[in-house]
Amino acid sequence: MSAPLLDVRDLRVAFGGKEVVHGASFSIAPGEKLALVGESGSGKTVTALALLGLALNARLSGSALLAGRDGEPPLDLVSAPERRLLQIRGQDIAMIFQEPMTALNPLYTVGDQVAEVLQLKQGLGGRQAWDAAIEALAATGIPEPARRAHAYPHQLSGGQRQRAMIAMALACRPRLLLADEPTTALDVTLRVQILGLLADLQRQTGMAVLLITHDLNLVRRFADRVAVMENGHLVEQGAVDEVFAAPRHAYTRRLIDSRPARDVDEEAAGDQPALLRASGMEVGYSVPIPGFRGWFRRGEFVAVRGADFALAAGRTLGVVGESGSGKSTLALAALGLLPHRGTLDAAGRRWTGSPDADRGLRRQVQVVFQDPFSSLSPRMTVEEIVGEGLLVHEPQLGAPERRQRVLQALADVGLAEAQFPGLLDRYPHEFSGGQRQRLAIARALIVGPQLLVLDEPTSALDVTIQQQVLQLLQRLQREKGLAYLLITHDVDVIRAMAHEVLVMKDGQVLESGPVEQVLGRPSHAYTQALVAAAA
Amino acid sequence: AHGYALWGDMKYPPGFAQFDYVNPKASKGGELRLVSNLRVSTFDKYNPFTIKGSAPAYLQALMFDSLLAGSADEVGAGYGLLAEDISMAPDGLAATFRLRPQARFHDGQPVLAADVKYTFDTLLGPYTSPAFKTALEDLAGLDVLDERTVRFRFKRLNRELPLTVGGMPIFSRRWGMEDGKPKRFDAVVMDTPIGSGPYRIGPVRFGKDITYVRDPGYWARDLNVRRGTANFDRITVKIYRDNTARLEALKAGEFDMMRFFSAGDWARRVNGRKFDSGELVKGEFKHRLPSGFQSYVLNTRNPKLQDVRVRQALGLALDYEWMNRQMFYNSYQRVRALFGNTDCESEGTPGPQELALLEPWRGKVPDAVFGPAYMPPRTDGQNSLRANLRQARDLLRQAGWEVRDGALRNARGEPMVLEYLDSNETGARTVTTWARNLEKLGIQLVFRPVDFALYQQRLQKFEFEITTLAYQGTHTPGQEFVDLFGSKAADTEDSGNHAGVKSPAVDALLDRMIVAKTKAQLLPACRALDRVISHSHYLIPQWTAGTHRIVYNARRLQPALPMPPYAQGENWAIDTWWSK
Amino acid sequence: MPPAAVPSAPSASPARRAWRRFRRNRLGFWSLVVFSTLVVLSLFAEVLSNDKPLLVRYGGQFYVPLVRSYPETTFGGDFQTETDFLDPFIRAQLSKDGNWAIYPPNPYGPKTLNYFAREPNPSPPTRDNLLGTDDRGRDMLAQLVYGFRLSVLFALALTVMGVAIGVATGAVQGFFAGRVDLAFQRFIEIWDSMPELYLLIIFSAIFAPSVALLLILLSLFGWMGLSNYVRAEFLRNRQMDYVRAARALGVGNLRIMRHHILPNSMTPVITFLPFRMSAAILALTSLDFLGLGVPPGTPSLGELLSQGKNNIDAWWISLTTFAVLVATLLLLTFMGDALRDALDPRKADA
Amino acid sequence: MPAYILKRLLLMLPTLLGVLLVTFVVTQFVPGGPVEQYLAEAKAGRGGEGGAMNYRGGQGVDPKRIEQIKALYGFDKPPHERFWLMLRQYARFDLGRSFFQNKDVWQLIREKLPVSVSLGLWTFFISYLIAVPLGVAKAVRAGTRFDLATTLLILVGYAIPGFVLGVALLVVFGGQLQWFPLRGLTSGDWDEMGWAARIVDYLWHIALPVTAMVVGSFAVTAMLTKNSFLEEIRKQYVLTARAKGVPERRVLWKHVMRNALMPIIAGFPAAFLGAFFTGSLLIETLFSLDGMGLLSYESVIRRDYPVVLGTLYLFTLLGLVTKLISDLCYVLVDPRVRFD
Ligand SMILES: Nc1ncnc2c1ncn2[C@@H]1O[C@H](COP(=O)(O)OP(=O)(O)OP(=O)(O)O)[C@@H](O)[C@H]1O
Ligand SMILES: Nc1ncnc2c1ncn2[C@@H]1O[C@H](COP(=O)(O)OP(=O)(O)OP(=O)(O)O)[C@@H](O)[C@H]1O
Ligand SMILES: [Mg+2]
Ligand SMILES: [Mg+2]
Repeated sequence: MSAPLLDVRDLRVAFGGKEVVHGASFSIAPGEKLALVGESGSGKTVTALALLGLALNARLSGSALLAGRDGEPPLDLVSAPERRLLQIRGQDIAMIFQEPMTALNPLYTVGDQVAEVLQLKQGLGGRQAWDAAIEALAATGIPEPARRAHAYPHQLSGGQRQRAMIAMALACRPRLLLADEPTTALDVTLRVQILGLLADLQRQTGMAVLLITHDLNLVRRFADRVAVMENGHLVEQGAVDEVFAAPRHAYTRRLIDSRPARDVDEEAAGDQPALLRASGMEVGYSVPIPGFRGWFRRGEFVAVRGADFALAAGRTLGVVGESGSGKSTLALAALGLLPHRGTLDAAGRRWTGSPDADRGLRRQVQVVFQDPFSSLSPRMTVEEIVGEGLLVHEPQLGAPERRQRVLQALADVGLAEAQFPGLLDRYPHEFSGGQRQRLAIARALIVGPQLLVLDEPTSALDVTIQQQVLQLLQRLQREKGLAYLLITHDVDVIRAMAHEVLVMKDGQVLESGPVEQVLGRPSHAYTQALVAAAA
Repeated sequence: AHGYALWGDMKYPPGFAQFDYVNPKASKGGELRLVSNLRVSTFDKYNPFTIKGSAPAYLQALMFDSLLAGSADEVGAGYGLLAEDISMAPDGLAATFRLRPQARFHDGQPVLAADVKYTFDTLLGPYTSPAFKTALEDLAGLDVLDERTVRFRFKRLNRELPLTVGGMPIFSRRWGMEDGKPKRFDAVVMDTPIGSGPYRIGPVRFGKDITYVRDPGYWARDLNVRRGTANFDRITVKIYRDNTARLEALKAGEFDMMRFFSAGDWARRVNGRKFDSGELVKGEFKHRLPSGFQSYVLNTRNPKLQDVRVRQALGLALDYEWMNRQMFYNSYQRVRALFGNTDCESEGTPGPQELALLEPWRGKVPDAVFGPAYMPPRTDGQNSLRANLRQARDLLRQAGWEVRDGALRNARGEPMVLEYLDSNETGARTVTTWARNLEKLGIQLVFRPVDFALYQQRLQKFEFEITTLAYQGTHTPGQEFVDLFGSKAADTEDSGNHAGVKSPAVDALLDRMIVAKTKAQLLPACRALDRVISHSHYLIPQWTAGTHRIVYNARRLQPALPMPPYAQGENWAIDTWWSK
Repeated sequence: MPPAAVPSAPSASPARRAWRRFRRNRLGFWSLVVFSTLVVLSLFAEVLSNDKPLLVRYGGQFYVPLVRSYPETTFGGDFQTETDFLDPFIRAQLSKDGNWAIYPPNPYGPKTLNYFAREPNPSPPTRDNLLGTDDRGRDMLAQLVYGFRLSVLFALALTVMGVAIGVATGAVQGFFAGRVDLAFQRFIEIWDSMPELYLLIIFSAIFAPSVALLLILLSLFGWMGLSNYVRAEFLRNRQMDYVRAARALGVGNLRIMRHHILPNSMTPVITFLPFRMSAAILALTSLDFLGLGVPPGTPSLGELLSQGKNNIDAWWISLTTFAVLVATLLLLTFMGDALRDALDPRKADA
Repeated sequence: MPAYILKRLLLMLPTLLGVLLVTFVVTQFVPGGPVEQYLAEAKAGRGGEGGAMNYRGGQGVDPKRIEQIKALYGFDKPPHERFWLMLRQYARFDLGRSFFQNKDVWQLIREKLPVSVSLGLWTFFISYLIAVPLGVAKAVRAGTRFDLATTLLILVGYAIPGFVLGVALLVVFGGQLQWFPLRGLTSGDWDEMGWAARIVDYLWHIALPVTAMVVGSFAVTAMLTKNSFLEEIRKQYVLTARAKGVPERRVLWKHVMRNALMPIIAGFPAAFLGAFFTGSLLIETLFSLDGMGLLSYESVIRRDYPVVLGTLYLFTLLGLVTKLISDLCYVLVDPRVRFD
């Protein structure tokens, strides 16, 4: 191994007296790919930001020596003055951020934003910088880069935005790239593409990469070495194969074991009546028509066309498909939150659209939304959130009884007062992602539904928590005979949970059937790609 | 004759040289800088006579001559200006004016009878301010007798009318002529007026100031009624919209003279370096203008105010001496009755002629009428406010009002709550003290300010209980008093009888007043009326300023002292002062 | 579940925690302390500044003029109406053999004229009138105390009304959007350009002025700006997942608006609160010239300000009023900041 | 987009109609009107320079004359007919003539514009030019002593009512020290001045009134700027910019600024146009300026209905158009916003 490009020794980061990274030491050689794994909040992002001197208001200690260019003496990033760091940033060390939507300035075109680095760092003139930016965008494989350069972030798809981010980071050919979860926001298929892209670029320029992630699949495919972080401690590091083959630390083991496991009642539905049955269901959004005609009428965008499915008690129907294929739309229609055509029976009834008339049905069909944070009112306490269903459906209950039921429902999902003092009076932001998802589940369960619609219940969670949530769902299904309509784009989750699968694309149901059949022998090209990407 | 006087007693004889109060040797020249005192303090036209728009301050007085010119040291007299001779018909129903042949308009054309006729026709026409029509109500018609002679015919005998027509501004037929045709008078807006006065319009900046320049070839510059007047070469009128700004501008020396109406300003705010150095001088000039009767008017249509004792009690609660001391810096005099500062004022006990008029009404008018003339209650000397209030309390008790449950109530238990109506809130300041004293009697006085238009409307319909009205004084009371105090007017909406006076005695006295042919007939009637009205306490007299308060720049201006007794504030200065 | 992932455990009710967050903002907290002290004090203004003695001993008997009103005859005077205890005559009576009276610290009420002042009105500060008198001869200190009370209470009421109407209308527009919103927007545009002054004049022709009338009239026109802000917030928040979640739970519209969206749409309301309050204080005087302000003679900061303008040489009027106004405004602003912190549960408390 | 604009323009019609109708109806109930004022003048006799009420008796005015006067002001027709006439007139952008001045409403507005524009625009620019950077500085230094001190300062400014400050300035700087003129927009010898002198003279004249108006206007803008800056500064893209090696200054002024000032920038056209037409009655009176504030107040008080309705019509129309422009500006400034 050649002399390290970056040598981090006992790096400590503290915010206002609270230390969040407790003495991390690691090094990266030129051209090396180091993966930094660990669950959410373990300190990965903070470590990366500290290296750039961007951990605002943080107190740093330790050292992080960056080898000098062309024989210059190494520079300690921790103690370097802001002026030096300004030169380093973008030039020697670049960073790709977690969330491509919020990481790009919404008011400037991506071309501008890429060109800005080039102008600042390489002193290019406006015209040249623009051309170079287009080149950089092209290098990331964005189709029609010259045109896309004029696009604002919101006009690009998630994948394209992420590529723009990458183009920006790579524009000045940095020696070290800090890639902070560059793929979480992306589709499985896109994920593979982006990593391929990174690997290619790295091969070409020989830059080192620090890949931050909690997705072990990624690590296995991409990295040379891996470092595991837990609660601000670097608990283990080594070559990828070694660590994965023989994890020494308990935490590493847990991480590796947290692939979703299947543990569901496999008994065939048989003659069970369907709780939810749809045939020829179509759902459309009214959209404005451009031009003169649009003044008087609105057009329709059909997001789901002709879906047929049935779901019986105790079973799970998985819905997969790429982003925008109409999965959530389908779910919303099933919940009676969107008008639809065709027939849809929920527990033998139909939605009427009026809150009062639907109240009985609402009790039987409940939902857990994609993003646990945004689906919980930020200014309501746990008790209010979870207890609201009772207020609506069992208004006769007194306050103490209701509180009892809330506690029970929370206990059901594994949240106990003993563990969290003052649980009932907490606000959603005081919980971790997994706990929030449990809150959402408890809120749905408290009214005693028979059918639960789960719209990507795990996508916002990290692996260990994802596993916990899936286990919880499996347990509840076994114990209460719940039926799930499970929407996801994670094939692993489908494998673990579903009895039947529905594959969607562009609003159309591509194929459907028992899980082994669809995923085992995918007949459609899209499904095949999906399964392959998840392998 | 060379002039006209109400009662025929002119001070100046025919062929007099000049008025006594002017300095014939005053130097001509210099500039007088004034500040506009108009309420609508901008101007958008040069025609002071039409309804729409507003003309600059002083324009009418400086640019237009009239048939007669008044003198400031005598009342009720006018001397020929445009007219060289005036003669009255024996029955007093017509006046004939003969114009001076040398009289010239600004365009050099002679002033002719046709112009006079044109002027009056226009003023009485549909496009001028209704005020002219009101003033000339009794004018029956006007005949052009020859090129320079006009005769005014009157509907009825009105001694003042010759003076009224004689005081009207005269302008040329050619003013507002377009291609030889006269425009509709309301379309004559920015056309420079063709008058015959001493000044013409000079440099103008709209909305800011206007300068009048003296016409060096003014036809009447050596005429006796004009000698020693119009001494300034230029008179500039500046416009300031805000009182504070105006005052500051004065102190900064932006203009040379300003007249003050506010006692507070005069006492507290008119000071500063320029006063200390003697450049600016605060002059108080005592005048003998009729004091008028600014009063709190009690509307006797209101049952609560029908009893004269109640009204008298209300007046007893007004502590004028305190107000004058605490709020007016002792700068006012109490208004005593209707005709202060005039011959019509009643004094002492009624004389035989007055008694003769009053005697038939004994018993129907308050007995005090036959005693000494009305004096408003005082609170200095031996009479304290407490004593006055005690008297008021007794009067109220006699009238059936007693204090019960913290309020003054009548037998039916109705509390005495009165509303004071005003069109702005500034009146509140003075009413507060009165209200405080009334409270001691158990009377609640509610101050109610309303929007000006609404105020007028309520006054017109007599929907008020108490308000303040300022009647201007006059030396020759006449017909208008019938409207103010006559029984018929009391029942006519829109009339001036706000107090609702309905008394046969008053009606009779008014009758005597208007039919009076001589001063000797008029005066007893006026005085008797004065006694009846004031002793009936329809009006609670307020206060009046006996002086003109004028700040002037002593380095630039030379006042023509002493001030004639009937001078009108700044017009005196404009006319007769000169530049140092 | 690693317990360290969970923030330190609070165990207090939401209200208590909000209060704790409020207190964490020291400036805001102390502003609240000072402000409430001032308001409470002003509520007891009658004890602090009044022309009636707190206690009188006369002729061997005790009297409490503050609570009961005694006719002047009680103390040997002439009139059966309430005693004026500033009257030298009464003062003399009360200091005769063994009689005594305890006066409040500032012996003037809101409407008391210092009838026996030596200086003309307005009088500069003297030993009798610590802050001078206004142009009617009323004690400035008393004016300020009572004016502060009226102005603050009025501003509170007006703000509450304005916020209530603004939030309600904004919520309805934002929540139902579409046609409701379209129609309501037009309505607001029309309402906004109503000739307020004329309406006020018409009203003043019908009703006598009173604080309540003023409150209603000003409320009718003071809600539009806020309404637009709340509408925008509602338009944004109604799309949130938590609203959908509540819908899926079968929660009715009203409850969704009240419990889910409203608490998350209060930022503009709170941001503008101090400004609204101070604007309301000034609004008290804005209609005076129409005779529509507070009934004349009622002490209000607004009236004092215009007096100050008219009597610019009487510095004690404008300066003291201005000081009170600035202090009030500062306190309100700091409190508003703290309130914003308090209502944001994401801010760490403790 | 053109379709959207047209739709918005069409929506203005009912609004305008509503505004005019409501106001017209209201004016029918307002006590006092030009005819009444004419009668009052007739009663008072010769007003003129004497000032005080010179009472001449009110024997009543000839009913024929009253009819004449009614016709003069157009009150001889029934209300609905007058309303209809007014609408037809407004449709041609003819705003009618003043009851009390020899001018049509257009001319009045044109005459008042210089003052309103002077006051409005300067106030607008200065308050933005100071308040926005101040807000930014406060945001960057949030919680420091500087932040606190400036908060104090601008709140003190906010608490002084403009008219009180105006009087104080006028007395001290205009009257006592005589550093600034007391009235008007320009000096008397304006016409003889050269260009430079004119500019100096003009600035010298508006210094006091603009100061009086501007001091209170910082607070809201500065606070708003500060808060939205604080909000933006925490966003991820700021971090991205920093990671790119963009210097702090550029981060603030280029990246954060545009986002944070979105609402303010988008509100610009409305505020800017508003600056042309808003007057301040008290400041205008105080400094003897002849602007919109005085015009609208006087026309309301004197019941000059053509002016009231005409300006209302024009300003409502302009207001609606600027609101549309504002919305379109939003689209320009923020590419994410779409209205159609
Ligand atoms: N500016 C800050 N002030 C205080 N604490 C912070 C700050 N930024 C991060 N933290 C804390 O530091 C810890 C590590 O955060 P970090 O963002 O590095 O986690 P992470 O490993 O990147 O998690 P994720 O997978 O969710 O991105 C967390 O507990 C977080 O709350
Ligand atoms: N309110 C709406 N109005 C118009 N079109 C909409 C609306 N909401 C969603 N769509 C469109 O409907 C289609 C299906 O959207 P949907 O949210 O169901 O996708 P999804 O499969 O859930 O995607 P993801 O995996 O990203 O959540 C998309 O093309 C989307 O653009
Ligand atoms: Mg992270
Ligand atoms: Mg979705």
